[in-house]
Formats: sequence, C-alpha cells, structure tokens
Amino acid sequence: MGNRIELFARNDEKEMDIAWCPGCGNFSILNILKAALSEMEEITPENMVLVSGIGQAAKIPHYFRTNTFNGLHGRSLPVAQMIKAVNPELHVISESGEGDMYGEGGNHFIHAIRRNPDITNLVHDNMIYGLTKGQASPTTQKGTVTPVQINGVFLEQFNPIATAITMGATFVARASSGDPAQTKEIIKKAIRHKGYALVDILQPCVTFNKINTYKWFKENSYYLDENYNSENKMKALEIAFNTEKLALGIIYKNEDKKAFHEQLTIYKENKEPLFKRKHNIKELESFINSKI
Amino acid sequence: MGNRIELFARNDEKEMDIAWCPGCGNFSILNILKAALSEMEEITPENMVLVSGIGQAAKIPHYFRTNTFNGLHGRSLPVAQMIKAVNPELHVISESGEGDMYGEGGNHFIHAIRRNPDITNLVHDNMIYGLTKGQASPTTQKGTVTPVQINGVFLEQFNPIATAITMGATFVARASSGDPAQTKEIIKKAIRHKGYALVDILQPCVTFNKINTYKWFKENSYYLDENYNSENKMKALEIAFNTEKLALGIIYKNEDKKAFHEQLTIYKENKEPLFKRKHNIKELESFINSKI
Amino acid sequence: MNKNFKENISVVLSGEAGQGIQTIENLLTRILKDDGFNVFATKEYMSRIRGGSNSTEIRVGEYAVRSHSSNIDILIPLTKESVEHLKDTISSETIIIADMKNLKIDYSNAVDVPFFDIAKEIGNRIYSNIVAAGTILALFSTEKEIIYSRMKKIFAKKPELIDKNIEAVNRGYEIGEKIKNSGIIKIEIEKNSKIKDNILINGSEAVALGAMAGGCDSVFSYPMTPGTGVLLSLAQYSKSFGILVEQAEDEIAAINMAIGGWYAGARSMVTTSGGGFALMEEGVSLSGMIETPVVIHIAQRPGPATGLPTRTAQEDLNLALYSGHGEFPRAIYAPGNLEQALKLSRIAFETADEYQIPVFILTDQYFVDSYYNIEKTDLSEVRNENRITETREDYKRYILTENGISPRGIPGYGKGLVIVDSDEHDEYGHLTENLDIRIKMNDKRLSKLDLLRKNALEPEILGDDDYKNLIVCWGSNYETLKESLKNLKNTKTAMIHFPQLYPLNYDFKKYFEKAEKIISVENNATGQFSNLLKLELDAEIHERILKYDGTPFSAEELTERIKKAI
Amino acid sequence: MNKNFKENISVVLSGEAGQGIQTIENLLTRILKDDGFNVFATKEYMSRIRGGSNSTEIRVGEYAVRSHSSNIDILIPLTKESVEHLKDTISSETIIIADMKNLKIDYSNAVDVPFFDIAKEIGNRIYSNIVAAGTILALFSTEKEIIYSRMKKIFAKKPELIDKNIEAVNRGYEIGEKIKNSGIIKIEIEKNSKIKDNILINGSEAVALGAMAGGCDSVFSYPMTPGTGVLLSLAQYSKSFGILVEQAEDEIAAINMAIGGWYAGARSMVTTSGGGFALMEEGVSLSGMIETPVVIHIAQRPGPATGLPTRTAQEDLNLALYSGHGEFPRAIYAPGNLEQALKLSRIAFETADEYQIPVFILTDQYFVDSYYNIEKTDLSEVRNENRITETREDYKRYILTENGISPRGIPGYGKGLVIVDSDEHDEYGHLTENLDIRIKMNDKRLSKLDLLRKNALEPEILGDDDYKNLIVCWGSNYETLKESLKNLKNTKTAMIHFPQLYPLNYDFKKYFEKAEKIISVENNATGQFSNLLKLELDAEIHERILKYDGTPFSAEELTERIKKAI
Ligand SMILES: Cc1ncc(C[n+]2csc(CCOP(=O)(O)OP(=O)(O)O)c2C)c(N)n1
Ligand SMILES: Cc1ncc(C[n+]2csc(CCOP(=O)(O)OP(=O)(O)O)c2C)c(N)n1
Ligand code: SF4
Ligand code: SF4
Ligand SMILES: [Mg+2]
Ligand SMILES: [Mg+2]
Repeated sequence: MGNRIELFARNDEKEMDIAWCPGCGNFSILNILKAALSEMEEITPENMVLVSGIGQAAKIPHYFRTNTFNGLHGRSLPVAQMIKAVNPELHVISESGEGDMYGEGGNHFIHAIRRNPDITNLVHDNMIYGLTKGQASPTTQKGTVTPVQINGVFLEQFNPIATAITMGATFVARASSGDPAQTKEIIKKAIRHKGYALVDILQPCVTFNKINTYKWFKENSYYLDENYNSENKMKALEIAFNTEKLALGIIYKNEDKKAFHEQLTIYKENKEPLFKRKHNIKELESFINSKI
Repeated sequence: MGNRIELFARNDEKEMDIAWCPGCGNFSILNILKAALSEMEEITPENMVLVSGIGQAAKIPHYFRTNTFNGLHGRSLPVAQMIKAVNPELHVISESGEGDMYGEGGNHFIHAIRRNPDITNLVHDNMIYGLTKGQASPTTQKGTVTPVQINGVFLEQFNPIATAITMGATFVARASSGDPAQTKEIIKKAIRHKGYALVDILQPCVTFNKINTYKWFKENSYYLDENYNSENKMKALEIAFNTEKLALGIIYKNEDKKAFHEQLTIYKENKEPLFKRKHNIKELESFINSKI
Repeated sequence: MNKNFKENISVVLSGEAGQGIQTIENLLTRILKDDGFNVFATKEYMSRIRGGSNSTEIRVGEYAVRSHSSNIDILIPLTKESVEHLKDTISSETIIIADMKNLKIDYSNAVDVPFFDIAKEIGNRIYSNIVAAGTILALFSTEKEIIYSRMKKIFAKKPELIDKNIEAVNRGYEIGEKIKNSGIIKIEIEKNSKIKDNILINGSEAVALGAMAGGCDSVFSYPMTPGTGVLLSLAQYSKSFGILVEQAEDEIAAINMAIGGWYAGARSMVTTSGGGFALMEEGVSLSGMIETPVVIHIAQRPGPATGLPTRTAQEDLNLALYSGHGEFPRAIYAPGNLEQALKLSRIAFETADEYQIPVFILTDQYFVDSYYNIEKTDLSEVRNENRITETREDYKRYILTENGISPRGIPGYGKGLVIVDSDEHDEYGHLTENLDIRIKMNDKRLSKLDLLRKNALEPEILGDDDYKNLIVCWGSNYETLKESLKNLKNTKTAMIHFPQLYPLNYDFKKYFEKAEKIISVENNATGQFSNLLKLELDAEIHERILKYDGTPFSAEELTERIKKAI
Repeated sequence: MNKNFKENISVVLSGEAGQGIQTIENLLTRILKDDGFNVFATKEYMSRIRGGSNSTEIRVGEYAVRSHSSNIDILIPLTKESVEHLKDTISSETIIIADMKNLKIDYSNAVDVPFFDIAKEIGNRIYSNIVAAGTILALFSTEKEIIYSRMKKIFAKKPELIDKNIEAVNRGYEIGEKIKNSGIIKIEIEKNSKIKDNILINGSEAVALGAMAGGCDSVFSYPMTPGTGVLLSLAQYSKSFGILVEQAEDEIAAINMAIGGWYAGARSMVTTSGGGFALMEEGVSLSGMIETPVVIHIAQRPGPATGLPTRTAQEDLNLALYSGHGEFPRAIYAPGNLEQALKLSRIAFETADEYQIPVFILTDQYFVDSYYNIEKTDLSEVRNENRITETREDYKRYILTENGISPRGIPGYGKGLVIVDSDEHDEYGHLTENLDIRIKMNDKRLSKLDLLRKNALEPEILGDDDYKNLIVCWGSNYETLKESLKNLKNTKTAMIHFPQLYPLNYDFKKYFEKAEKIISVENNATGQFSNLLKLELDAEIHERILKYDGTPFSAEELTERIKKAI
C-alpha cells in the first residue's frame, strides 16, 4: 500500500515549484489527500478526476498526478457534477477554497447539493481570500480587519456545515489540516460515500489570516464523540450552529438517497458512459423523417 | 385610511392590461400589498421603491403606483440592498418569483441575508417557472412532471425558510396568497422589521402548476399558534423542515441585530443619503497633493 | 368582394394567449400539408401567458412559401382587440371571417360566422377555434378523411376530446362550404400529393435534430425564451434517444456543465438567448483556453436587457463574436432555413469536436418559432465520428502541432492523464508562467483560426450571375430575401447568404468585388454583420436595410425597401 | 568596469515573493523623489504569495522617466533564481551588486556585498533588502536626513522597527559610499529640488483619486487581480472621505449593486479584470436599457480564462466594446499616464452621469502597478455637478427629447416617481410591447451616441507635425511610445494616442489621411484597436506591432520594432 502513494506523485515532483507559502495548511491537505487515495485500491490516477476552481487551494491538482480540470473561479461544482454524470465510472473530487466554493460559487453549492451528485467536495477553509491577498471570504470571522474591510467584517459568518445539511446534503463533515490521521479517514469515507459529500477542512493561512492560526483552530475545535449518531439532522444542525467550538468529524450522514446519475434515465438500461455509446444515425434519420 | 389605497393605484388603472392569467394568485398578492401599504402611514409611493427581477411575479411593480426598479432576472437583491444603503430614507421592497430569487438569484439570496439589509423580500412562490411556461423551479415538488423534467423532478426541494434561518435572517415568514387578511399583517410586520425580512408567499399558478393548487395549499398548510415563540432558532428550523404541512406566520425573528446600513461608517456622523452630500473638491485636491 | 386565390394565400388567426391559437396552427398546417399543400406558419406573441393579442400567420402555397408576409388575405380573429392589434397589416383586400356579433366588430369586407354560438352549442366556447379551423379547411376543399385522421393523431393522448372536436370541425366545415359555394372566396391552389410525406417541423426542432445528428447527447440549460424551444425538443426526443437533459440553476452553471461534459467525453450543448448568454461569457473563454469544445445555441430576441422577450432580432452577433475575455478562435453558424438548421447544427458539433473550440449556432425567435414543410432528410453521409483519442502513458493534452490541434483525450480512456487548466499552461496542461510557452500556446490556439477560415462554408449566391447589385443577408432573412428577390424581378441583382458568419474565407471577397452596389439586410439597428464584412472581407456596404422593432421583415416590405435602395 | 550614469539609470531588485521587494520599491522611489530625482517603478510578479521570482524596476532620471526599460544598469538580486529569471534582460553592461557568496552567484560584472551577513549582524536576514537600499542611496549621494525623514514616515505605524531599519540603511550606505569612491559606479544625474513636491502614486491610486474627483461615493467589487488595486485604494481613502465600500459575493452582484446605487442617487463604480467583467455583461446591458449610469474599471491581464493573472495585456477592448446583449451606447476611456488617469476617471463619471450610460475605464496590470512622480493636481476647474433632477408630479423618466437624454430623477427627491424597467418601456418607464414605442426608445438610446461622438476627446499627436509615418497606440503604451519616439530621432514620424477609445469623432480621420504609413502598437495578438479604427475611421493600419507574452513593451524594444516597421 505504501507504494501506492507514489502513484499520485508527479514524475517531476522534485523540481515542482509549489506556489504555497512555507507553513501553509495546504501542504498538509495535499499530503493527506495523497495518503487517503493511496489507501483506496479502487482509485487510480487514471480513473479519477480532480476538479478545481481558482485560488491558492485550487492549485492543488497541479501538485498531483491525476486527471485534472482546473477551471474557473467558483465553477468547479457544475463541471464536477457533469463529469460524473456523463461517465459514472470516474471518481470525481471537486476541490477549492471556501471563497471559491461558498462565495463566487455559492449558487452552485446550494443547487449541486439538491442533485446529490456522487462527488466529493473538499473545501480548504482558511477563512480568507488567499490568492488575492487577504480580503474577507464568506467564512471570515466577524471583526477581522482586512485591506477592504478596513473597519472589520460585520457580515454574518457563512456556515457551510449548516447550509449543506439544510440543502439536504447526504454527507457533511468538518476536518482539520492540522490532523492528518483523522482527516485522512474522513476524506476516505467522503470519497466512498455514494452521493454528495462535503468536507470543510480547516486550514491556516499563515500569511493573511493572523486570527485563525494553527493554535486557534486547535483551541477552537473538538472531535465528535465515537458514539455520535450522525443521522439525526436536527442534532447535526445544532452542532453545526455551535461556532464557539467547531466540531470535527462526520456531522451528518444519510445513506438512503440515490445519487444524481442513478436517477438518470440514460442509465436505466445502459450503464455505459456516454463516450462509449455509438449514435444510431439510421434510427435518427427515421425519427426525423417520421415528423410528417 | 381606506383612501390611502388609492395612493398606490396607477392613474390609468382602469385601462391597465394586466398580464396575469385569470385566477392567478398574483392578483391577490398585488391587492394585499396595496392594502398593507395603505395601512402604513409612514409609507408613500414616493418614499418607497419596489425592486423586482423578471418573471410573472416580477411584473408586479407595473400594476402599482410607486418608484420601481424592474431589473434583471435573479438580480433584485443586489439592487435593493444598495438602494437602501445609499439612501436609508427609502423603504425598499424586493419582490419576485421563487425561481428568480432562489434559482438564478440564489447566490444573492444567501449572501444578502448575511448583510442583514433593512429591506423586505417578498417571494411569490408558485413552485414553478411561470413566465417561461412551466419548467421546474427550485421549490417544485418531487415528482412533478414538466416539459423539461419529463420523468418528474427528483432534485431535493429547496427550502427557503430553513435556508434563510440558516443564513442568519432576522425575520422569516411564510404566508399564503389565499388568505389576504393574515398575509397583509405578516407583510406589514415584515416591512416594519429593521433588517432583512423574508416572506415566502404561497401562490397558486393556475396555468402551469396543477399540483399545488389553491386547494392543495389550503390542505397542506397551517398557521402557527398564537403563543408560538418565534425567537427559538432550532424550533423554527424544525418547523421549517416540516414540508408535509407548511407553517404559515412568522417562523423566526431576531430583533437584536443591526441592519447593514446602520453598520456603515458613512452614516456614523452624517445621516444624510449620499445624493444630498456635496463632495468637497478642495479637500480632495489637498488630499491628492499630500501624496508626495 | 369575391376573391380568387391562385398561387398562395395567407390566413391569419388572432386572439388572446390561452385561446388555443397554437392548437389551430398545429392542426391546420399539418392537415393542409397532408392534403398536399406547401405550408408555412409563424407566430408573434406577447410576453404573457394569458390575454393580450397574439397571432399566427399560415401561408399556403403551390410552391414553397417560407417567409412572413405582411399581407393578410383572410383574417380570423377570436377577440376584438386582436383586430385592433393587427390594424396596420389589414388591407382593403383582407377578408375577415369572424363572429361579428359576439366580437362587436364592424368591417365591410367581412363574412359573419357565429363561431362562438356554434361552440357554445357544442358545449363550450373554447371550441370556437376548432370551428374556425373547419371553416378554413372547407375553403381548401380538404377531404374529411384527411382531417379526421390527423385529428386522431393529434388527440391521441386525449381520446375523450376527439368527438367534440370533430363535431366542431364539421360544424365549421359546413359553413366553409357555404362560403366557398357562394363564391366569395375561391381557393385554386394546386395540390401536390408528394408533399404529404414532407416533414413539418419548426426551427427549434430542426436545431435539436441537427444537434442529435452531430452526436449531441447532453444539453444543459436554464430556460429563456426563445432559446427554450431547443431544450424542450431535446427533452422530448430524449425519450427515444439517450440524451442527458439537465436544467441548470443558472446560465453560468449550464455552460460549465456542458464543458465538463465534453471534457469527459460527452457532446454537450447549451441553449439560451442573449441575456442568458451574456452570463456565459467567462465560460466561453474557458472553452477557448482549455480547448474543450462547447456548442452554444443563441436564439436572439430584441434587447438590451429584457427588451422584448418574445420578439425577434439579430442583435447578438457581436455578443457571440467578441464574447469571452482574452483572444481565442470560435466559429459562428446561422441557419437560413430548416434544411440548413439540420445541417449546420450537426456541423457545429463536428467543428467543435475537430477544432476544440466554442461553436455558436445563432438563430432568432422568428426562426425557431416558424414551421414549414421540408423534404425528408438523408443522413447516410453522416459519419459518427468522435475525434477523441485513446491516451498513451505520457499523453500531453496540449502537444504543439503544426495546425494547432492536439489530439484530445478524455479521462478514463487510455493510459494517460488528461490535464486541463484555465491558467496559461504547458503541453501537459500544467500551469506555467514561462512567457515563451505563453506565446507558443497563444499562437497555437489562435492558429486554429487559419484552418477554420480556410474551411469556412461557402456563402450561397442566388439571382443574376452577372449582378451589379448584391444584397447580403444572414440567418433567418434568407427565405424572406429569396422571396423578395423573386418579387423584385430585377436583373443584375443577386443575393448572398452566409451560413457561416465567422470566420470567413478571404476568398469570399470576390463576391463583393464584382458588385457595384452592396446592400445589407439585418434585423438590428447598427448593422453588425455589415461591420464584420468590412473587417473580414474589406466589403464596403453601401446601404443598410435595418429593422429593429421586434418583428421580422416580410417579403413585401423587404422588396419595397430594396427597390428604394437600388 | 567603471561606469558613469548621466541622464538616467535603471536599478532592478529581484527576489521571491515575501522578501520585501515591495518595501524597498516604496522606500527607494520615495526617498529618491524627495532628493529631487524623477523616479519610475514597475513590478512584475508571479501569481503566488511566496517564493517564485519577482522583480521591481526602478528608473531614476534627470528628465521624467515613465516607462519600462529592458535595460538593467544595476541589478540587486536577493535570490539566485531571480538572476536566472531575468537572464534575458541582463546584458554585458549590467552591474550586479549582490551577496555573491551567499547566493552562490558567479558573474563577472559584479560587486560583492555581503547583504545577508550584515543583515544577520543586525539581527535578522530580512533586513538584507534595507541594507541593499542603503547601498543604492549612497550611490545617488542622497543625504541621510532625507532618508531618515522618509523612513520615519513609512515606519510611523511601527515605531519599534525604525531603529533596526535605520541601522540597516546606514550599514548599506557605508558600503555604497565605498563603491562610489572606488569609481566603479558613478551617478551624475542632475537633481531638481522642485520634484520633491511632486506626488508619487501608481495607476490604481490615480484611477481611484480621479474617480473621487468625479464624485465617486461608492464602490462595489469582487476582488480580482489586477483590478483590486482600485478597490483597496478607495477602501483606504474611505477613511477620510465618505465612501461606501462593499465587497460583493460575486461580480454579478457588484454591477447590479452599482446600478442600484446610481438609481438611488449615488455615484458608483465597479473594478475588476476581464474574467470578472465577463460576468457583468448582462448588467452592462441593463445599464444601457434603463439608462442608469455605471462606471466600470477593467484592469486588463492576459487571457483567455485565468490566463496569466499577474501579467499585463490589452486584450479586453473588444470585450468592453461589445459587452452586453442588444444595442446601446457606451463610452470607453483608456488613460495613457497618471495625469490622464486622474482626469479620465473623473470624466468617466461625468460622462456616465450626463449620458446615462455605462462608461468604461480600461487600464492594465502594467499601468495600475507602475509608480512615478507627477506634478500636483489642480481641481479648481472641477464642478461638483450632479445632473439629477428634482421630479415633478407627472415625471416621465424616459421623456423623449431631441438629443435622447431625459432628465434623470431619483426616488425620494421630488414629487414624481422614478420607474425603470429592463423590458422595453414607454416614457414613464412602464413595460410595453408597442412596437412604435420600441423603435422610438431604441432610437432615443442610440442617438446619444451621436452626441458622444461629437464630444469625443481629441487624440494627442506628438512628434513631427509633418509626419509620413504615424504610430497609433492606446492606454499604457503612451509613455513607452513617447520614449521610443525620442530614441528613434526619426523625422517624418509622429505618434497618436487616443485617451478615448470609443466612440470616435469622424473628424479624427484627418490624422490618418495625412499619413503614408500607419503602424499600430498593441499588447494583444489580434490588433483590437486597429480593427476599431478601421470600423470607426476607415483607417487602414499597414503594420501592427503586437506583443502578448504578458509583459509590457520596453522603450528599447519598441524602438527596434518601429525601426523595422517603418
Ligand atoms: C471570476 C473571477 N473573479 C475573481 C477572481 C480572483 N480570485 C482568484 S482566487 C480568489 C479568491 C480565493 O479565495 P479562496 O477560494 O478562499 O482560495 P484561497 O486562495 O484562500 O485558497 C479570487 C477572488 C477570479 N479568478 N475569477
Ligand atoms: C438571465 C435570464 N435567464 C433566464 C430568463 C428567462 N426567465 C424569465 S422569468 C423566468 C422564470 C420565472 O420563474 P419565477 O421567478 O418563479 O417567476 P414566475 O413567472 O413563476 O412568477 C425565467 C427563467 C431571463 N429573463 N433572464
Ligand atoms: S497565502 Fe495563505 S493560503 Fe495561500 S499559500 Fe500562503 S499561507 Fe497558504
Ligand atoms: S402563468 Fe401562472 S403565475 Fe403566471 S399569471 Fe398565469 S397563473 Fe399566474
Ligand atoms: Mg480561502
Ligand atoms: Mg415561480
């Protein structure tokens, strides 16, 4: 198994010039994801796609060896959903920063969940816009002063966990880049979940977020109890709304819902991905010519 | 008071050619809103603005006598928020269909709430796209067959009430176009609320929605108890998640939060709307010339 | 007021939204076609679901009639307001057949038929439209069997309605026969039995079916008039053909979904109108950058902003042409008739696939909502080609090649990895800030334009080979201009129609160099295509015939304006 | 290798993101300006927060130096990689002053200064940049008092840092004096004491301050490099001036907020880059339709899609020009230097207000990130005009007038009601489907273009009055071309720069008619402005000098390319 981690390493990994700041939480998430995937025999670089938007977090696919769709800021979810829908044989991970996913991409976030696509949504939540140099993101804490929010943020902090549960998400978790072991397990479960899975990953931005540091995250989070029943929606919401102490782990789960592609009629009789299907031109011709 | 209703009637009301189908719930909402406003002495056609998007519901300002901003599909909230922000003396109502507000406008919906602007958001929720002839909207019930969703809708129904509460809305209500008396009172309270107020108004579309009819709405809704405590968020959410029976009334309320414009530094010392302020060009000149 | 109609006739039905104008449009065109007539139907309607004034124009001819006429031979109004609404097009020659008493219409050239009373006798006022249809069919001497058999097909899903409707048609037919026998209206248009085997579709259907011939297997769209027609058609056809039809939460999602679809091996399209497309522009640029194809159908309507949502225009050529930030190639097709729509929508997919670029199909409300009969289609030449490549281990998505096209792999097909990036990237697809590579990649992308240009579809020239006057048009004005040209009977005049608007082959200059006077015809206020011709082919347009009131040109109107311009 | 610098010198500092290159840029330019030198600074950086290779070029001159030079006189690298990164611009003439040992650089023309060791002696490696600054200042013979007084200002908010930094500067200064005395580098550029009173700002600041002079009281924006600079500047100035600064959830919200702001009487702008702007196009069309002004600043960068986020380009002229569906007028300004930015941003607001249209300010990364000294500004002529009207009872927002402009009321000011509608509308602003009104309203809106055209800002012509060769440019190429023209010393050659790109007065044709050879200079691959000149003024551009690798032209490079082209 140990060897499989190499699978996900770029050939030129040594020369690879990573654009992240030393000490950034993104490094840890990169390693955790590689480790998680290396422990999942069913996944290979060839049968998965890493879809991202734009931002510091969204650069992650470039430090990976796998199929990559590094698209537009805020737009990874529409892309990821339909990659899965047209080829359900692929494992699809949509990964970006919280600004990308909940800010610019907010409308896709809420409506993607309603579809319950069988994709994994990893969000590097550093509570700041990193790449554009430190403006407030939807999850920035109240009071944070930035070069734009010069008197401090006063907008209500966006709550991704509560929002996802409210939208009907079937797997909602929070993890921390500071804890590779447990985060890896959470990510593995998220990937194996049949349906939409959100993992909001707390990630320190050592350059622009001087409030939510490694220490802060450590002091302000806790793991859910082993016996915690993640199937109780109202309980999960209550936990989600507690922003004094951030719960880590799988906060909500629902295994009873069909995934988007499972509901599509194109797969009722034929399980093949669309690219393998031949169009029957003769049949189409008769169809057109029957429109008399 | 009775006379004030005339205030909000267009001079050419008689000749006015209303584009709605006979029997449509929109008529009732139009009348209710006029009645509500006529009972609020502080409001005149001149000191209020009705902002709408595009759709059947969004045509409402044209049947009204007041300041009107009939903008783009899905974009009434950004407009409404900033009208209020640059001139807090105006009463601002943002009104449209649920497709407009929760579909195309979904990202504005969630982020506007985070600002808590002092505007009233009225949503005509007919659970269908009316103007474009009957496709599914975010609130369309599962199973509904439409010309696009030919095998029936299977996406999770969007829950505006629960979403608004989750986002931190300070006034969240549901009303019914079928009950003018109570809906009028709810709308009045929403308008008087200092902060963001959502009223999701159940509205039958007699042409395209054959499921959620007048009768269906009547049978599937109930009023909250007189003693209901609307300040308990978790309780409110529980009620919101009950989609078997739709609760009517003020489901959640929080009076403790400042409105967006009240937090702006531009109004710290000077309460005047922006348009009344003179720019001090001399001061600006010295400021520029101090950048040595 | 006795009138004889020989070559063709135009019958207009008008009323409110909700009065079933569309039902009779459907009924009459199909039955008349079954009976061997060439038919054409176009509607104009208001942006509302009920009320207002809408109308359907049905033209019936011995020869193909394929364009809007401003001449009404027979008008059947179902409301008084709709007569008012059409007042500018009613001439002294127009015969009105109406329930004069009930509608309280006062008009000299009228045939009074109590449609509403008859309908009420049958059981409901709503049958009045069917009664009227019966009347018209009698005037055309269409046999009852033909009528019944088509009606049975149309009402197949609602068999409980058939009896009353047949009764209504019969009652109308009786009256029509009386009118015919009285000699007031005499229709002597030749029938052609071959026409009954023609197919009868509208522009939306033609675009959808053409797309399917191009392999379209998925459509992502947010509803917007008049672009929705294609979505509805594909949804309907998806029953028989495996098509993934998904309504997106907004237009931005739609185009990103389609690009995601293509990336993973599907052939996807979006369909919308100008305002919805305006939201897709960042996505167009993405397609350009990552060289992942996408097909975009824009059905134009008058703007700016919401404009006139149910009317027609050709105002969004520039929007498509210059959409998306940065510089990258694209192709734009604009069908002139249904045959072209079938063909160009297919070609759009092929071009998108071959060149790995965004490709546009530009139509308009008039085009997508117009029906007429066309010959059966022949797809035997269509190759079911899919240019995706099975990747090898060291696959480079953006390998530099001579013509700028790199073999396109998809994830999960082959041993390689498919890496695409919206940032500037190297041959593998990885982000780079190496400025030399930037230049190479930008050149690579733009160089595809040369090939596209070389292979641009030829414009079609009609009329005098030895022309002095050349009239240029694009899109739906094709058939109208063709009819005008016939009316004009002016030698030394030809028309040129461009099925592909961009890019153009520089060779096409020759068509303009020959002309002494060049006149353009466009449904917009600024002459967008005329400007493009200047840029692309140095063509100097001497006169621009423009119309931007939301309605299409009629052949008559265009004839007059051309006469003035020549 | 002894070198004497007379008129001007270029000093380049390079290193990783995070090494404080920007701090020395700020320090050096300000101190040298205080000392009476003309200064110019421009940076190029990678799309990352730390690491990589960035550089700042500082030019110092007796006369104004205002453009990028590809010539490095002195290079001070703080990493080895950054020398590699700049290898193409390092010439045999370049002197490198560096900590050769620590950086392990091997270069003949080098002066070895142990910056890092000194910094460590002071207490931290991070002081090395300040030590280097001290060395440079000594070469310019800048008096210590001038240095200290500026440093105190810069570190005013962090007084605890001042001592160490002054120590660092002093240590560097000592070494600089030694170098100077050794005669290796001798700088003999004249100082001018008047320059110390000049203001020193960059393009972002100039756009922001100009906007404020135009009455800008609110800005709505979603961050996007390089458009964010204007947002940050306005946020910073909002402390002293009442400006509403709101970060929107996305670009669509931003432009709708700005339009909402204008509707209610504020003067709002948005600032973004191409990709963000692509999302605003529906909003632009809304502004055009409801005749509610909006000011849009686009700082261009290379596309398509994400492209090269921190580099420069002029690729989005077409995007702005043809943005939005439907047809409506707009104006586009593109400042050529900081003085123009101050002026044109103000005029953008005035034009938006007067014509009630969307107005663009087009800049680019190179422009917004470049600093230089300019004379103090004089706003005494600026009228604080607000053209909003106090409405009367029967106020008609879209009353038809001769020039197409209807007096603009706002809600809550006057007795009337202000009704605006994105649908086609009547004079009151109410939705209509009356096609006659449609034509009138479309004509009304488009007719404003005539007036805009008539009042278009004159282009600026520099060089030989009696020119045969005319070189056209726009935006930030102004100063570069000006310097090239000087280098060129070619008579019969002139340059023309357009501060307003659209619309153009047809009179401007005269400038082109006179020329025998017309050459254009643009930072894009297709010549977007050249095409516009063909459309607007029938100008035939004979040769296009284009650059699209993400970096600006240098004066030297441009000179060479012009020489070849003439
Ligand atoms: C349409 C568009 N708008 C804005 C941007 C600029 N932009 C790039 S990344 C980013 C925010 C990044 O924040 P986040 O998603 O939290 O990622 P992080 O950098 O913090 O990892 C923004 C605003 C863009 N690339 N595209
Ligand atoms: C950008 C854009 N996309 C799509 C449309 C087309 N459109 C107009 S109204 C509408 C939906 C209306 O539904 P809803 O908001 O629920 O209002 P209703 O008609 O049901 O009252 C749509 C999709 C548009 N006008 N603009
Ligand atoms: S800016 Fe913040 S998020 Fe980005 S790499 Fe640096 S530390 Fe990480
Ligand atoms: S379509 Fe539906 S919502 Fe629209 S007016 Fe008719 S009944 Fe009302
Ligand atoms: Mg972030
Ligand atoms: Mg609706």
